[in-house]
Amino acid sequence: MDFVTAIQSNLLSPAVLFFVLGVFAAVSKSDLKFPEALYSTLTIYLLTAIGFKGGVAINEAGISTVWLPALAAMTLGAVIPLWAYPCLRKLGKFSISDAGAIAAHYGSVSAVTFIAATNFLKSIDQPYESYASAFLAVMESPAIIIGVMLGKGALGGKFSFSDPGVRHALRDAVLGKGVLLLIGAMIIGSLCGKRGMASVEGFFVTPFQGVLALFLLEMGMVAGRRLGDLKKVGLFLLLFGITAPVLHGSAGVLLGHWVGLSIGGATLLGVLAGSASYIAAPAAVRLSLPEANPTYSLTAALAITFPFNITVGIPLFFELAKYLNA
Amino acid sequence: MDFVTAIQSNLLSPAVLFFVLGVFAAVSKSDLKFPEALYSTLTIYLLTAIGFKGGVAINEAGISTVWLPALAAMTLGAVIPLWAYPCLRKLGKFSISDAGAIAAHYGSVSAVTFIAATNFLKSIDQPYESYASAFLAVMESPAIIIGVMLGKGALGGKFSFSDPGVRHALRDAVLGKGVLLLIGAMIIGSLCGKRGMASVEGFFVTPFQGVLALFLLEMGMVAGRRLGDLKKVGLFLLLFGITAPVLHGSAGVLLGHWVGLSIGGATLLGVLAGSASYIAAPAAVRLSLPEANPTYSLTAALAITFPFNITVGIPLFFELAKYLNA
Amino acid sequence: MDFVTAIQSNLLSPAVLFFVLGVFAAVSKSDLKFPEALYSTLTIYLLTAIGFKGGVAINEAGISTVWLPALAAMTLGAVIPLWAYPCLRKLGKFSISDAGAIAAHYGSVSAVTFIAATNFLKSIDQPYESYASAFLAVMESPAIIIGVMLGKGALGGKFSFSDPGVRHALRDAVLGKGVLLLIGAMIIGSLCGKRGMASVEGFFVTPFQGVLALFLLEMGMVAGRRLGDLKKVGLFLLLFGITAPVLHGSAGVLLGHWVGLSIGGATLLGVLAGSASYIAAPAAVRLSLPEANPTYSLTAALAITFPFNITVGIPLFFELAKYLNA
Amino acid sequence: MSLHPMKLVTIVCEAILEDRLVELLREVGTNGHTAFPVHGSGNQGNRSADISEMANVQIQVVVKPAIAETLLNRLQSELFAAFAMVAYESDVRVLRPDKF
Amino acid sequence: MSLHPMKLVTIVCEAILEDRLVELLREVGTNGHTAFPVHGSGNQGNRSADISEMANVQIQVVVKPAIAETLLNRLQSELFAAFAMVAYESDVRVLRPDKF
Amino acid sequence: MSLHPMKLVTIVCEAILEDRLVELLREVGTNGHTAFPVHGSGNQGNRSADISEMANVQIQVVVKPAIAETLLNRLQSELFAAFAMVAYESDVRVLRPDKF
Ligand SMILES: Nc1ncnc2c1ncn2[C@@H]1O[C@H](COP(=O)(O)O)[C@@H](O)[C@H]1O
Ligand SMILES: Nc1ncnc2c1ncn2[C@@H]1O[C@H](COP(=O)(O)O)[C@@H](O)[C@H]1O
Ligand SMILES: Nc1ncnc2c1ncn2[C@@H]1O[C@H](COP(=O)(O)O)[C@@H](O)[C@H]1O
Ligand code: NA
Ligand code: NA
Ligand code: NA
Repeated sequence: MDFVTAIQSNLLSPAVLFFVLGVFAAVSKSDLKFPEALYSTLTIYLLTAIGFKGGVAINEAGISTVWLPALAAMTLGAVIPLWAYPCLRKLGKFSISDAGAIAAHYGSVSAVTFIAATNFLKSIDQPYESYASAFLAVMESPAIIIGVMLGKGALGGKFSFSDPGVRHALRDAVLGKGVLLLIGAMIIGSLCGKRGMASVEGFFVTPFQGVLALFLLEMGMVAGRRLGDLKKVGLFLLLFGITAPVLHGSAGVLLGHWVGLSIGGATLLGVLAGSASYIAAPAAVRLSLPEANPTYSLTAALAITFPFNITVGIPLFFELAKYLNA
Repeated sequence: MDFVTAIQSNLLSPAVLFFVLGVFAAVSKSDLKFPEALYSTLTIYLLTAIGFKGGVAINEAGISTVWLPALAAMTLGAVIPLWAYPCLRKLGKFSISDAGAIAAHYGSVSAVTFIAATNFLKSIDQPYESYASAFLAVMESPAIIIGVMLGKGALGGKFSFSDPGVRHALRDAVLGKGVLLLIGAMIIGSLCGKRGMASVEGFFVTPFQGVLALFLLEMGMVAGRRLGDLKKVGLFLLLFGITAPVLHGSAGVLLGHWVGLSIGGATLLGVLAGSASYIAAPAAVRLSLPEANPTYSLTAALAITFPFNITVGIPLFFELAKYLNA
Repeated sequence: MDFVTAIQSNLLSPAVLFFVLGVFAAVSKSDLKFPEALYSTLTIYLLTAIGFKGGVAINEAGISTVWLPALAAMTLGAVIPLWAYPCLRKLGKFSISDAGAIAAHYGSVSAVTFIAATNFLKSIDQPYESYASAFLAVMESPAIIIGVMLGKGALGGKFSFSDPGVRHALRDAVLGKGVLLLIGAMIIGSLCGKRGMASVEGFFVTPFQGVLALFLLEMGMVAGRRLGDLKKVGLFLLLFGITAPVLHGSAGVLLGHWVGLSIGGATLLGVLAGSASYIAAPAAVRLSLPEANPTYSLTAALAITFPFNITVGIPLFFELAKYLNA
Repeated sequence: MSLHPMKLVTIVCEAILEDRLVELLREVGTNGHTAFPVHGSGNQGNRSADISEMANVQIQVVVKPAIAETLLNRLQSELFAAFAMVAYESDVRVLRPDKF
Repeated sequence: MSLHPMKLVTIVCEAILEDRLVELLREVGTNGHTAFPVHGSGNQGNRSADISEMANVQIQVVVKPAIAETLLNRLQSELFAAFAMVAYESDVRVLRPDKF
Repeated sequence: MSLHPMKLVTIVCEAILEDRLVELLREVGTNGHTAFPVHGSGNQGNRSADISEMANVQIQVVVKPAIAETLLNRLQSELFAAFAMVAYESDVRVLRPDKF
């Protein structure tokens, strides 16, 4: 299967097509609207399910298999903001806090993009390390902490750990709902193992892919409503929103290949690195870097990088992983 | 199985019994209440699931099989308001806009009644054309457009396409959430086919009938709360609410038989013709014909015709279809 | 399997671990929050599912098998407030209305504790009378009525059935959402039987245990947020919140054994007797005994007795039932 | 355009009281009301609305001045003691005075 | 601190009107608005918000006095007759008068 | 019945600020508050509440006049610059002045 076929197979999945329908609904100003409670519920469900499944997989694989690639993933997440920040400052002319905020979003990860990638792999029968959601879990926080430190002026020496904004970011990066659900459910899954999975499979596994399709319908509307903001963010951020996932994602695939992940696993690490957070990061960053304009980071993450990854990024990283393995 | 057995088997289904429980909860003023977000969520789920399944069925059956009965269905939906309007004006003494509004509701269709009918057929192992939800999709809009045109005074020559109310109705009839979800999911289903269905079956098919039961519990409460409005709508509308489904439904069964549908398919076309819309039509009509009193159309559709169809109408149209086929 | 193993197996179930995660989320002040609509939805789902399954089981077992243990259960629920009230008055020094309110909560039952117990039994492959949810249904109301009568001063002769508060309690005890859903779904289940169950199994059974896990995550947060109120309720109520379930639960197990229930069934009757209501009772009691401080009963039921039963109580009653049967 | 003075009475209380309050409103002669799902805190502690038993409702009603007084008095005598609630009155102006 | 007088216009109407009202607000020159999901009752009966067709929305907007008048007049002439709604005006004070 | 004048302070802001605002309210000496889930629009654009990051909250608090002033001043100096928000004050009358 070459790149075109991969893209095609990805584009014709229910998940991606429902995303497109959502964008259409928003752009055509249909009165379709998901209640906010449904959005929260779907988020809670997806994070819990993916965390739990990952925990069960860790229980099966053993921590000795998981720790090295997980550490690599974590390091990658921490490094991305360190290079993205100067690039956003110098080339993008962003303020210190805006650059820190955007860097935090792009170093952190998007759970939904990750889930869409696992669906893609499943649909083409490509195996992957099922403990890969552990990478997702450990990549959420470090980038947020580092991005906020940069946005507070760490490079100019203005930064201090006693700053309430920084302490807030630390707290949120560890106790924010995204991280808490993922890590919490993962620990639960690894404690329960297969036996626990058997009892809750009918909820956390059976309907999972369909729920994702419904969620992507909503994400399509959310992204579609922000298309108007593309004008406000400027050409540089538009380019950044597409270049960053390609660069970060390729780095992720390479690193994954290097630490010995399978084609599927390296694809997933690429997808994680290439994705930008829109659940954990926005909440943590907003209160820690209030001077940063949330329109920049949210529009780039939601209206540019997310659609790019969902449609083109995932098959792209998969092809790269295949190529490296050949 | 004769009519009495059919009714009995229908009345003893979880769906209908939960509807009755809902009516009881409303009438007895229990504090049971569904959050509005749950009502919206269930609506979104049911429309998406039925659309998607229909699309997959169209993909299987081929458009060449579907187009003729779909066209027949659409025509029927467009014709119903044309006869209902004068009847409501002359016999019911309704104002121009009220008559147009009610005609729009009865020409359009109720997705939930349709779903309940498919459940009934499934429960008695009666096969039906599984692409029948395409009829549902194409019957929603035409009647709304024609009903609004009539309600704007089209027969008196007062009507014009540049009227903002009419343009609004056209928009809503095509982009309203009901139509958008149904048609959108149907296109997605027909693009994905069986392969896509396999991945989302655990969400769109497995729990479907149970979700319908829960939804009918809520619909029972919604209908029950409007029983008090029966006094306000007058005797004529009470009679209309029962006569119209019988007439329209019989016409639908006949037409279905005539264009070559199976017993199950003709039953479903009858159910669609006999049903009155309470999702697509109210929203579109309210803004397009603001002078029309929504109590009339909503009470008739929700508190009279819907319960009638759910309990008696469905088995009635089934018996008629069987009789025609014998 | 001895007591320690039973506790262990219970503590390592997804349901209990998610409860612990919820407590942690609340105590650590994470921003994780379930929308209220989700809480209501989960409640409605669990009550409906458990009622429906119970009804199907009654249909299978026949009313002649069910009536005796159900009557025993009901009697037990009515008797508990009669002894708890004087104990709360004399030893706890509570006001008449506070004592009545707390007694009503502890005589009534917690559906979620019951469901968690059935999950526990299922996970250790212990059979139980599947019509046991009938006990749940009949135990909700009597205690509420008697508790409110006591709280209105029945022992001092001040009580009268024409008191609006009492009439309200009677109404709520019979038509409150908890009772209505349970009894309603049970009647529906017993009318539909196996055939009806087949159609809705994918919704009411397949995902059930996973939904419970999610609900217990929320209940953990709800309980965790009330931990701060423990200071306000005083030492006596703390002790009562642990002693009462042990005493009532043991009485329930004994009674269950005595009327011929299996080990599993006796465990469930014990769990019901030992549990305290936090859905039916609070709503009914608040309007009927407005002078009673809801902090007392809600904190005791939610923050003490519920966690105790979920973790220790269930395996404890199971061991007792096993011991009696040996 | 001529605007007519009216009173706006605002009541925040436990959600469980909603039906009873609406009845009381009708008894004192109001023609309508608006209800908001809210949460909050007060003397009786946090009402976080995480479960429906801990939810609040705010009810607002535009009334003629005389009715506002009756309403507040009845709240004071019948409900203030036993339930978590606050109530206050303010001045508003409407276009259609006979509607209220 | 100096506070500047403004008008607060409150509109309660059928939720389906929300988009149209927000458009109207923009036409009369307001800079923002706040919308509340509400339910209630009035001359056109109960609006219990059990289904979205029966939900209400309350819209509040802080405006300069002149705009308040224009806004209420337009509501009166364009919407009062056909839709379930009430509207009223009251006095508020703000810190940043040029924001409104 | 005697009614006592109080101030009602209304704050509309990003929902994410809710906890921080409630803390601030406590610091300036208020005894309670009421919070509404809302959406809206303003100078910082549409806040449509489609995702929780874009939701608003309205907080209302009945306070003694002196506290209203302190509260508004602190909002002005600490929060107005960095967050999407509006705040205003109005007059209300209550029955139990010592409650606030
Ligand atoms: N000062 C206040 N300002 C605004 N709302 C309040 C105030 N005090 C109490 N409330 C609201 O009224 C409810 C009941 O108040 P309380 O009876 O003092 O507990 C609270 O949960 C709040 O929603
Ligand atoms: N007197 C009133 N006070 C407060 N809200 C009202 C009042 N009358 C009506 N409303 C609100 O306005 C909506 C429409 O009112 P109406 O047009 O009278 O049916 C109602 O559903 C209520 O939400
Ligand atoms: N003129 C106004 N009237 C009522 N609410 C407003 C107004 N302007 C802004 N708001 C509310 O305050 C929020 C923040 O406003 P802003 O800081 O101007 O973006 C908006 O999202 C609205 O909910
Ligand atoms: Na990333
Ligand atoms: Na029809
Ligand atoms: Na009990």
